[in-house]
Amino acid sequence: MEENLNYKPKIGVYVCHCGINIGSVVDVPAVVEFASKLPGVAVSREYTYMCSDPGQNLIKEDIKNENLNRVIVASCSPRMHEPTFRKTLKEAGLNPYFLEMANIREQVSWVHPDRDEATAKASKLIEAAVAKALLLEALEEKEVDVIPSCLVIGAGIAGIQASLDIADAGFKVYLVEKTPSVGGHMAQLDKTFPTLDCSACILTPKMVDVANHPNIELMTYSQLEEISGYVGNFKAKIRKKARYVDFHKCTGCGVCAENCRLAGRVPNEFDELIGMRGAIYLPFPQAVPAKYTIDPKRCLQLSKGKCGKEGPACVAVCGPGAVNFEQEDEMVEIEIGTVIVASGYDVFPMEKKPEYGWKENENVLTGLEFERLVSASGPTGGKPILGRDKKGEGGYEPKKVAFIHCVGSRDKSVGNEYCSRVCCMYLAKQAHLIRDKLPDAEINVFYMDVRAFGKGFEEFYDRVRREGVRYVRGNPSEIYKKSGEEGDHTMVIKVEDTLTSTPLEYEADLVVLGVGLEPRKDIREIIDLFKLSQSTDGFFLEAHPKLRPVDTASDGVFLAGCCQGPKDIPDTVAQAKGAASSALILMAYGKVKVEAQVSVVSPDECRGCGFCVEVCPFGAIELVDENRMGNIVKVAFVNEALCKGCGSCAAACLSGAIQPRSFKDEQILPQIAVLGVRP
Amino acid sequence: MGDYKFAKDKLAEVLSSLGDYQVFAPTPAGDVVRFLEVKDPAAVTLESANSTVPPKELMFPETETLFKYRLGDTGLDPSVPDASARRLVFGIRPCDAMAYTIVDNLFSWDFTDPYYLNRRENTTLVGFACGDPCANCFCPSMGGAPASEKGLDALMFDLGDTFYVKTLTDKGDAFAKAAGLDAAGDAESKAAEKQAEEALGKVKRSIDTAGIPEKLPSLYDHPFWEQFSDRCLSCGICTFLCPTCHCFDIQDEAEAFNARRARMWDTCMFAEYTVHTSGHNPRPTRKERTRNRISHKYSYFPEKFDVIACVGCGRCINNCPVNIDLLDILEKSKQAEGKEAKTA
Amino acid sequence: MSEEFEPNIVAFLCNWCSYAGADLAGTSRTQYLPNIKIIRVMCSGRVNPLFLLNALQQGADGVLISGCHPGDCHYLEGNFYARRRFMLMHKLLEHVGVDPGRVNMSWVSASEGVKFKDVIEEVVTSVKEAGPMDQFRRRQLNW
Amino acid sequence: MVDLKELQDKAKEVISRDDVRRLIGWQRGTYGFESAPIVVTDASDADKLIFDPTCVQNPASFITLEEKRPVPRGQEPDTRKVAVMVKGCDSRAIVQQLVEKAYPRENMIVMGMPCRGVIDRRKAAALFGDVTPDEVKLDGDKVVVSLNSETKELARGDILADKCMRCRYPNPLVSDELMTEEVEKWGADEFADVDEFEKMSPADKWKFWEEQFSKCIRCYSCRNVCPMCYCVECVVAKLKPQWTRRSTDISENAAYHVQRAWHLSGRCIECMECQRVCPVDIPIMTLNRKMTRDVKEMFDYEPGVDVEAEPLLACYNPQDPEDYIM
Repeated sequence: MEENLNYKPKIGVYVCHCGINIGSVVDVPAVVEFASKLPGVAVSREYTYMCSDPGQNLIKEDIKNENLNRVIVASCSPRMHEPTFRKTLKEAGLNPYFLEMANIREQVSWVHPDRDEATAKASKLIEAAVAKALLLEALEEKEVDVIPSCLVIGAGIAGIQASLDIADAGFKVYLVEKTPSVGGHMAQLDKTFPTLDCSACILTPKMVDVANHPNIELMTYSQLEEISGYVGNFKAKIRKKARYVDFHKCTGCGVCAENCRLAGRVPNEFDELIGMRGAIYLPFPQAVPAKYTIDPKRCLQLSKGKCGKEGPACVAVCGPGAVNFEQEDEMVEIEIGTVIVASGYDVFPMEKKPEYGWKENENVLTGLEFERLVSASGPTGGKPILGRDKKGEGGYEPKKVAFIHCVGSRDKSVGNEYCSRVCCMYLAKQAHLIRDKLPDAEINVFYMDVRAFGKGFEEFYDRVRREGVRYVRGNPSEIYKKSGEEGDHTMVIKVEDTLTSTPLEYEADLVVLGVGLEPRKDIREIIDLFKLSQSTDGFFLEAHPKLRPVDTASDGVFLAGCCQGPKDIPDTVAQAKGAASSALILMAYGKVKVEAQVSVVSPDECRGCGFCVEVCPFGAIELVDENRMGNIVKVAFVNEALCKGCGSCAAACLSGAIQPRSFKDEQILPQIAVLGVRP
Repeated sequence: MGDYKFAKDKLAEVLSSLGDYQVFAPTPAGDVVRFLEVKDPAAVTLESANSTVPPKELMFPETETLFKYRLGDTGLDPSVPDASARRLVFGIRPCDAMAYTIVDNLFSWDFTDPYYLNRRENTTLVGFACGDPCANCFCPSMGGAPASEKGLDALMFDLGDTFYVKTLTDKGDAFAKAAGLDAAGDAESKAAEKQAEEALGKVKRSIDTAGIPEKLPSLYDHPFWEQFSDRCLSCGICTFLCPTCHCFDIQDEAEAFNARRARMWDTCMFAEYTVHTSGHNPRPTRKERTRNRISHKYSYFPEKFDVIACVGCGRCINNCPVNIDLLDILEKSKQAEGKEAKTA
Repeated sequence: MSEEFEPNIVAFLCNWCSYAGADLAGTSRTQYLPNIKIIRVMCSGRVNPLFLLNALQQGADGVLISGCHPGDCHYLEGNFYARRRFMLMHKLLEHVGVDPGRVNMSWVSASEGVKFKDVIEEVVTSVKEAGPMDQFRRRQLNW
Repeated sequence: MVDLKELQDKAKEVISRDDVRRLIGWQRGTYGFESAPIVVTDASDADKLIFDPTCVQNPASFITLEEKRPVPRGQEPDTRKVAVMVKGCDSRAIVQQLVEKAYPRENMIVMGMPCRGVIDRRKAAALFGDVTPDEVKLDGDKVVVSLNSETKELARGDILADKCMRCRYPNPLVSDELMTEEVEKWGADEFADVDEFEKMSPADKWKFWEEQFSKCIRCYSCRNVCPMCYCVECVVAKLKPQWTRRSTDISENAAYHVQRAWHLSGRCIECMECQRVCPVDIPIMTLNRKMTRDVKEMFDYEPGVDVEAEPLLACYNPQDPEDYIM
């Protein structure tokens, strides 16, 4: 501030020829001459390339020799070279924010061919720049420390990978997972395309690593409830839900589950509800941590307050006495510098597509249900057996299997215009698995297009086709039971073959739906916590679709995995590593620059109405007490680390008490005054 | 100095005959009456009791340019806008004419103000006596009268179908000559005196100002101001519409790099009026401002120029939207218990 | 007027979309009329509607505010606030007799260099039709 | 009809409370058809309070007009409550002031005055001239004016303010206690006046406003009386930067009035005080009413009716209209 109050402005104006880009249209010497006469202008020069080293040195020399305190560069767009010339000023010992640029290339020489018009406009723009420069202020570029720890939300493969990378780099990680075990959707999968390696085999080691890593604090069955602060300095509140099992006493032996009165009577979420568990349970054998959890909604003791005559069997049988019905949720507060959101996806809810009869028809499965069906750790031990009774006995093997593409993807009627990117390949893989397990089965795949774009995808698709899997182009309009008769599981699939455009009917006793990926139903929770925004498909919006794919509009918060959009495992891992490195950059450097052109409040003029607080998209403004000559009044206060300098607050403020630096009313009005005057 | 008259229906003629004057007369502008330059004599009205905005604006405009200059240049062009035009104010009420004589003190005091004084010099004032004063008039208490001649060059009376004009100065005679008025006789002057007599009787309100100028300073911190200032809007109505209020602000106004220095009405009722550069305001609340307005008119001004800066036109009372009544304040000030005098 | 009236228009462009759009018009050598003079702000949400009024007072014949398309704001919401403000200011100025053609607003993204040109053409035409703006023009210096 | 005695006793009781600092109401004016606002700080003054159709001023204005005096070191600021009597229209100002966090609700004691209309001093002057009535009261559908021992009956529309004829909120929207029983709502507002005005061409509109704005002497009474205008420093008074110049000419006057109307868009609660106080009769509400109508139409928003509402220009709806946007 003082800097520009204490002495008279001495302005240097530098007009760039930009080779011939400007010079060939604008009469540069005339402009230089014009500028030299403007009030406050001490030096006015031209040069072929201001951005070149000699050009910049010209400015530096003048700053030193002529004691310039304002610099105007009339050249290309400030979006191009503002940083360059800011640096120039800085190197010459002048505050970089004493720079103002006049865009006489993009806005003049490149768009106005007439020499006189172009020259006149260039002069005007420079005059306006001078008018503003007279009121420029020195700004301070602040840095805040970054707390060297990261909060990772979601322990699917994305969250796991990001956590491991950060932890391996030597930084603290808090990995928060909603469900009782890490692993996410990948843990549910049987094999992975196109390489067919077993999902569990490659994932489980990583799951164990996150649990044991000294730098990772794993919080399963936990949920983020509050987040405040800003890049480098977040505060988070996490709710550790009560497991009703003492985490440290539980050995994971599983006797409790065997003896649970509801053993095998509670549908298991991990098995997509086609498998069963008890009220006290481990979601799946390889679950990490291998600690049991009581489902409070189903447990008789917790929901009904009574479990059999002799009381809860689990308590009785648990050697270490880990079961504890008195346990309560625990709130944990942590401080972190960075956040990675890896909250994952939901599969398309079949309720939205009743015509495929998934609800009423046990022979119609979603892709994920099928994964559990054929998974070695699944309810059938990996055998594709349908129609087993409650005890899990009996059943039959399907003879005709149908796979259907694009269920809930590329489908405006259900509001999902996007392609889910994984269905084509997982269906091909699943078709292969069936062929593998049931060599004689008839397999038909119904598709719109097959998008085999990834490494080894096309080859795999080709291989599956050669294995005797028939691909029929067309997506079924309807699926229904052939006859109501007991024991007849045959279904009829009505479809139009769009290659021959003939209506056809296929039979199948197992239909697998290639359900697409959707944003999680609870995505709102995270949006509200972080003020993240969504792209039109409902997934999280990245800061830039090309150049900042893992960043968000909130500094220090990064995205990984399917919460940002459908991805297969390699892409997810890649993005997780990207997010990890973005977070690491902040933590490794240990400091982060905060925007210098932020809003500033003059408390004496503020009436405390809070309009600015309401419009600030970053929650950077709050009302605080101010002692005004002994009276306590509320006035706005800007958290400079959160402010991005958009200036919406200034336009909302009735008295102009809050102003964005470098774009204050008093700096813009002079520009208007100059540009308003008709030439 | 002579007696003249002209028929009422000749008003337009008379006005148009004043070709070598720049003539100003009460004219309805929208729904308020104001002294405007006469473009169409038919538009002039002598019906209204008095103009909403006092004719002080003819000598001391709301806004006037002092000089022009260019930013960056050192030399400036001190061209004072020409005020030499020969002007005539037609139908000014005696109170407003008397107001000029009061304000003259200020503008010819330590510094003689060419802008104001030139205009005064070159202006002829043709007054118009009040037939029936309005509810809040109290000119007699201020040493005026519905037919006071103070400060006037001529005074008109409305005698039904004719106007009787009594000239009081050479300027007045010059006007009579220019307007080609007929001579009037005793009948008219008698009628005029009678009317003046009656009008005086019709004035409803009054105040005995004796002792007030001396007492006000002793009420400097007195709470009685608050019963008025608590409802004051701190707006400029009372002062801007007052024929004797003369405060002004001076501001520089620039367009790109061309600028002028201008002076415009200002008022001690505005909060920002006394704000120092430091941000300190010696008159932080409406109490101090209300006190200042009254004290200035009734104490500080007379202390300096030996005349109260009020003519009893009643405008401040008529137009105050929260019914702050000058006379009420003065009466209350008399009753209030004063402490030993302080000065502003 | 003897020679054709060339309106003077002040434009307020947000840094991230519209100003970038103008830059694109430049880099792709899309010629447009020079009547427009651009003031860069970080967000259309920064533009105080009183800027318009001030521009008209300073002698501008028309104004243009341009920002990111709704939903694309670099600062998430700025252009939504701007939209409300300028819908109202537009109506208010119209009510005091300012030709509606003088007050213009547009959404121009960083990729819409051509749209930017079209907007300029349109604005210049509508302001030309409205004629010189003398209603609010400051006159203090003309005597 | 209010029982004055009751009202004054109630006021006495309120102002006598230890936690009450001042009480704002109306008292008999010294002349004309308008009462004078009064700020009662001492129970003995409570007898001056009145309520009748001359009580036109909006007491809510005087809440925000009161300056916070500097508090001498060592002393505590006086944070006791302020009691204020409000008509229906006045109460909307309280609501809006609360929306804009002017003060905490608990600092206020709102005494509700259901109201059936107040006098328009200009209409009265046109009818009766420059006089002071003995009494003005509402009797059914008539306004009864007693003037030097004669009484005259008038239709309400002939002498009541226009705002009263279209009043939709005769009963206070916020109050701690109603001083009389609620009255029946009679008015409706179709904004016919706005529609009518909009029929004019831009040129004619400007011709109209040019004349009106030229009259303005910039006394700022319209701003100062407005219960919504209580910025510490108003933009029109600002010098750094100077938005509006102090010079009075059509350019600055017009700018002032547009700024004023703009700053009140979505905030004006239509007490019409601005127009009432104008010494040169500028129809200021013609601007405010336009804003009020458009705000209602475009954003389905009405200021000063809901304490919980977000300020109009501090919120948005993704579906907001944008018809003129290219």
